[in-house]
Amino acid sequence: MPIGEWFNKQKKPTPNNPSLEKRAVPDGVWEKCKGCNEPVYIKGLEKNHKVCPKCDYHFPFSAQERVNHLTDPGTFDELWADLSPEDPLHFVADKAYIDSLDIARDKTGLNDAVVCGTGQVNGRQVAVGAMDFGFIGGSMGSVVGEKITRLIELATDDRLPLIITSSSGGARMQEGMISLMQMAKTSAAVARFNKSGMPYIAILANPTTGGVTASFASLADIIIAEPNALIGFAGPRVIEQTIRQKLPKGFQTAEFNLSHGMIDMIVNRLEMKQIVARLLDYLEPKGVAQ
Amino acid sequence: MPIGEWFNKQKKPTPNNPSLEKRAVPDGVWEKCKGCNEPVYIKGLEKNHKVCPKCDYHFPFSAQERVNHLTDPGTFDELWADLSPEDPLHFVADKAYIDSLDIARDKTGLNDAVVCGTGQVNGRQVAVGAMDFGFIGGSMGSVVGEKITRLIELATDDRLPLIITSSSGGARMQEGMISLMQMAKTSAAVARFNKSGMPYIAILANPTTGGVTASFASLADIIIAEPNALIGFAGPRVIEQTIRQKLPKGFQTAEFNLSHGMIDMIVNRLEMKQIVARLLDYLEPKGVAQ
Amino acid sequence: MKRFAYDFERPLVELETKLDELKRLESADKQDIAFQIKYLEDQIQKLRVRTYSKLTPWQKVQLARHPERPRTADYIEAIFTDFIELHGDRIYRDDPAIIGGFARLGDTRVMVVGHQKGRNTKENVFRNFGMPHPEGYRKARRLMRLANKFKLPFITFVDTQGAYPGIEAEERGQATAIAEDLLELSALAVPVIVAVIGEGGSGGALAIGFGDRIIMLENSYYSVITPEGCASILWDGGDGADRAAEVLGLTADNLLKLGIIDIIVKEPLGGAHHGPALVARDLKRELEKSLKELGRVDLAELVEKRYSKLRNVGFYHQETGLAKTLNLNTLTSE
Amino acid sequence: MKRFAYDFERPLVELETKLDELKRLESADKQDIAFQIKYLEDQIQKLRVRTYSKLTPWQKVQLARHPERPRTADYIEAIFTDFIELHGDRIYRDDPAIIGGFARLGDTRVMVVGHQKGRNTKENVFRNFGMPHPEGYRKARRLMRLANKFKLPFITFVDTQGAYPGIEAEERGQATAIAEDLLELSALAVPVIVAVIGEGGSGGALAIGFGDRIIMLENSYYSVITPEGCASILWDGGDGADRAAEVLGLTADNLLKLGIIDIIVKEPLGGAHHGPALVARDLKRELEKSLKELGRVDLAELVEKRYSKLRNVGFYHQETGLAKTLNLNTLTSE
Ligand SMILES: [Zn+2]
Ligand SMILES: [Zn+2]
Repeated sequence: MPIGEWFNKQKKPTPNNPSLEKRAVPDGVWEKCKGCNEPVYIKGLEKNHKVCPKCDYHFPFSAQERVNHLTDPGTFDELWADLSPEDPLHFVADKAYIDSLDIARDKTGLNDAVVCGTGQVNGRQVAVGAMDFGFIGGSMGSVVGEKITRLIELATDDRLPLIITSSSGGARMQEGMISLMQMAKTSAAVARFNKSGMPYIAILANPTTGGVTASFASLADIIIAEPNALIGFAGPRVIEQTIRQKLPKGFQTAEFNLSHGMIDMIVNRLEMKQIVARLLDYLEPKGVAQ
Repeated sequence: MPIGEWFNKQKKPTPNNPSLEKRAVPDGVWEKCKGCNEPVYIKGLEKNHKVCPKCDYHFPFSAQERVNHLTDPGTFDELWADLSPEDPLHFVADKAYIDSLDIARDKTGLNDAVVCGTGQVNGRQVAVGAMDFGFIGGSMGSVVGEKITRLIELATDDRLPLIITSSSGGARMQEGMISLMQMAKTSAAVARFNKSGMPYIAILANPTTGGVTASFASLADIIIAEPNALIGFAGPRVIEQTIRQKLPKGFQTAEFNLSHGMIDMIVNRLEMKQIVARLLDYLEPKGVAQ
Repeated sequence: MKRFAYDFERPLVELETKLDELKRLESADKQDIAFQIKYLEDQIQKLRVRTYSKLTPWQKVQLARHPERPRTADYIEAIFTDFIELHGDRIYRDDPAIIGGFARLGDTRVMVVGHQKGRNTKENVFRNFGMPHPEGYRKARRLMRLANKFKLPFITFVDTQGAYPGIEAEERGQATAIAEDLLELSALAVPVIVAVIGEGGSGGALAIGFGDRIIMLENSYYSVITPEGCASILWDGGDGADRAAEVLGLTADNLLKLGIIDIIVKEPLGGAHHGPALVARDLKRELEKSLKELGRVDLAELVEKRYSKLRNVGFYHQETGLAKTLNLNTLTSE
Repeated sequence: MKRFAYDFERPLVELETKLDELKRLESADKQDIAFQIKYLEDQIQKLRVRTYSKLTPWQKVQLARHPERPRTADYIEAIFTDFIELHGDRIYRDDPAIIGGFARLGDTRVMVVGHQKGRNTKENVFRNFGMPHPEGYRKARRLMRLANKFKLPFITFVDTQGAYPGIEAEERGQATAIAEDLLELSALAVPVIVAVIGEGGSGGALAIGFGDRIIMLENSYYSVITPEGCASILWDGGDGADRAAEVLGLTADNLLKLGIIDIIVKEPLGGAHHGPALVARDLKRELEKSLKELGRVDLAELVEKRYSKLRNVGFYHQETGLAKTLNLNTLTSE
């Protein structure tokens, strides 16, 4: 009984108010599902943790939604929320980096692409971080690297289990090499964390690619992915351009990564907290055979 | 300049007395080379460390020849030569195990398929072992497992570099599960040796397969193979029977293993001692930056 | 539906089929039928005992391979709770021929790993008949390291004819992968308990097949080489596997005598598939007992003891001057 | 034979060709020819200075990729003695895009690892243009561990456009392989010195591209993304690589100012291929100097210092109440 099958047995959530489903209504009340192309009632979607009740498609979750979803209500304490990016390269292309930052800030209400803090999972204290793809494609610059590193260090020092949900296009181009070095910085923090004997669970959400997959996100004890999430190093477009051929169907999906041995399991968002809690039960260093 | 190329540049040994080469002479003076199908003058062959002067084919080396070849003259002290096999299963098939042992003893002058001891390589003290394919196909039973384990333990305790040349068809069927367990036993000894920080160099000679490849022979810091040596887990015949097709040319050769990442280098027997000595220079734990 | 039967089981199956027919027969003479049934049942019981109580090694090998024999996943389901399967070697592929994950044995959290055969042809193709590729052994090693890191006892189920002997398996380093498992397993600083539940074929079994306790089901086998492999070397052909099974000493009985294994769990007459729940219950009891005993030992000491145990496996003698030293430790100690 | 030249080098090459022709000319008026040669040589010298002394970032990127530029193997040959190449990841394949092995720098025994490009088309196909697959990064990790075990300083040569973006590379875990190198390299308890000799492309370079000292050749580049990749995102097309090179701040100069790298080694006018021996000599001097400095530091302290160095890379500010804390460490310290 692979865990996947076990979940398949679980009840599928039924749509809220199914009779209303196909009615045409103003924008903002319904949203078209990218999985089944059907309109989905937004309030119902919210209640269902943004998982399509018809086809299980996982709508994007913001970082705040993720930490709320994973932690017990009222237990999440955000840390370093006021850490904000600089513009070390004075980067200007079609758009200035500082303008991109302003737009992203307005759009997400965040200062950068990650939310970090502590909270409880079924009563157990953990260090938890979540990336926000809405903030410049969840890219990792100085602030993301710094906050992830601080979170790992906090987990190391306070001996807390570490849980990080990734969703990122990779390193943030606009901070140049400073961004690239965040890969080494966060990985180095994981190397130190590993010595603490505490567990690290990575959750990979759609999409996780580039410098995030190639650093802390792939270095966990247990790696979970959401169904259908795109996970890989190079982006599909880059690969297609390089090899000059179409990519096979299902390439770089969570399922692809599972069969190629890169992740431990695929877990539906509706079951995510439960499986994380069960895993933590196993991973707490209580010592052998009480 | 891969090391292989470097060696190619070295002078090829020229045949001794080339004018005599094709003369028909009585058995025992000439031997037909399996590499080039030409007759080779045996005395010349001996002087050339049993490497065909025409085609570089490596004739089988006995265990004693190997340790003599690797160590400085007069420095090899054999250990546990009197360790002899029992017949725990009272194994009788077409031939009784005890008879096979007698034949092997008479043929090789050894009590079992490995020679172990200490010696010097260019003046450096090492623990050295060599398997003898002539003794029941170099198979690993209790005595081989025990002597290899003792050698590894000696290297651990006395902080000696460890050098083992393998040539074996695998575990010795005639001792049943006791043979199989020698794989675990020798591997466990390597696990402990590894903590000593001393180097282990494995040399794989033709053929090294089965339980020897799948235990201590593959667990070295540096793995060297002789040219063209057959190296693998399953024997070619077993694989052909399983997959019901002919094996590709060059399958399981040393060259195949090199390109598939399983060994560090292929070294001609004539250069073996020199390269081992050079490697030992690097692997002695002297500490950083003099 | 025709039941699967080996040659030596045929007479028994024929009687059982007759009995089934008899029971379905609608006859006037109910008393006569009842008598015949009773008679047949007695006969069957006697024949069953005669068929299964003195199995030859080869017959045991056959039972060990029986298509209905419970597999690793069945025992995991029956013995443990809260199993969470983990996947992948983080290198190349998730090998379905080896499964593993977290599980609870009573209150004790453990890591379970085992060879996994299929229950039918389709599953067997997927599981490669329980014959792992290097990635399976590398997955096992990853789980060993996880177990070690989180101090979870490591429990394995052995059920393979051997590591897969194929071109790709060789290309990807079958030998290296197995050797690295042996090294890793020997040094795990947690209790290691092995249950041989079906086939224990060669290095491919040993890679996850030794530890602080080795338990064998009565009709499983553990061997340096498959009987067929041995026969093809000794008698140059596929025949003679029965004789090979004899000389290889691969039965649980024999291996207990040799000191290679520690515990035998009985099976119902006819094999584990005649009473899977019973076998699972007894196996669970033995696992719990071993776990309890090993749980008392300091972890460093555990590793030392495992090494001594391995260290002592071997039959040889040494003539030093006039004295003759015999190592027969595996027969006497343990 | 026509010399390879980038657009910006063409005028210079044309003059040089003219000079060559002139020199070959058999003329009656030797004095006139000599005068013309002298004149042309002056012109060439002036133009060379003008062409190469104020290179744009994009021109530097082009020089970094110059087909005649010395590669890792060339520097290994020129700088070290007694190189013994080691092969393989012990898992899947020996990746020719990364080479490595033991070598001596003066009297010091070290481990050297680097990306390896080919010198011609055939070699480049074999070396995959210096773009590694996961097995290359896994080979590098094996060599890191060997270096750590035997306490050999770890010296790397960075010269790749990036990790290969292909189907098989993704299948075999390109991201995981790189991540594991980053983790391993960060914790190596030996001195780690990096020399960026050509292209430092993204994560594929970083996997063996950070340490206690980072040295860059003057015309090498080190970038979060290739200029072409950046351009295709920013301006939706392959064009604009020159502008991208500008905004990415990928030159040695700039990275020294940012505190990302530590040392710049000068190149002759026109690039390293105009004087490989000279560049090798200077690079060797810097490697020896770094090694000497790092050799004095206790190994545990070395790892701590490396971590602090990484730890400080980042530009951000934090508003706590009224105070504003700026992290600009990489600009000021180091
Ligand atoms: Zn849908
Ligand atoms: Zn020859």
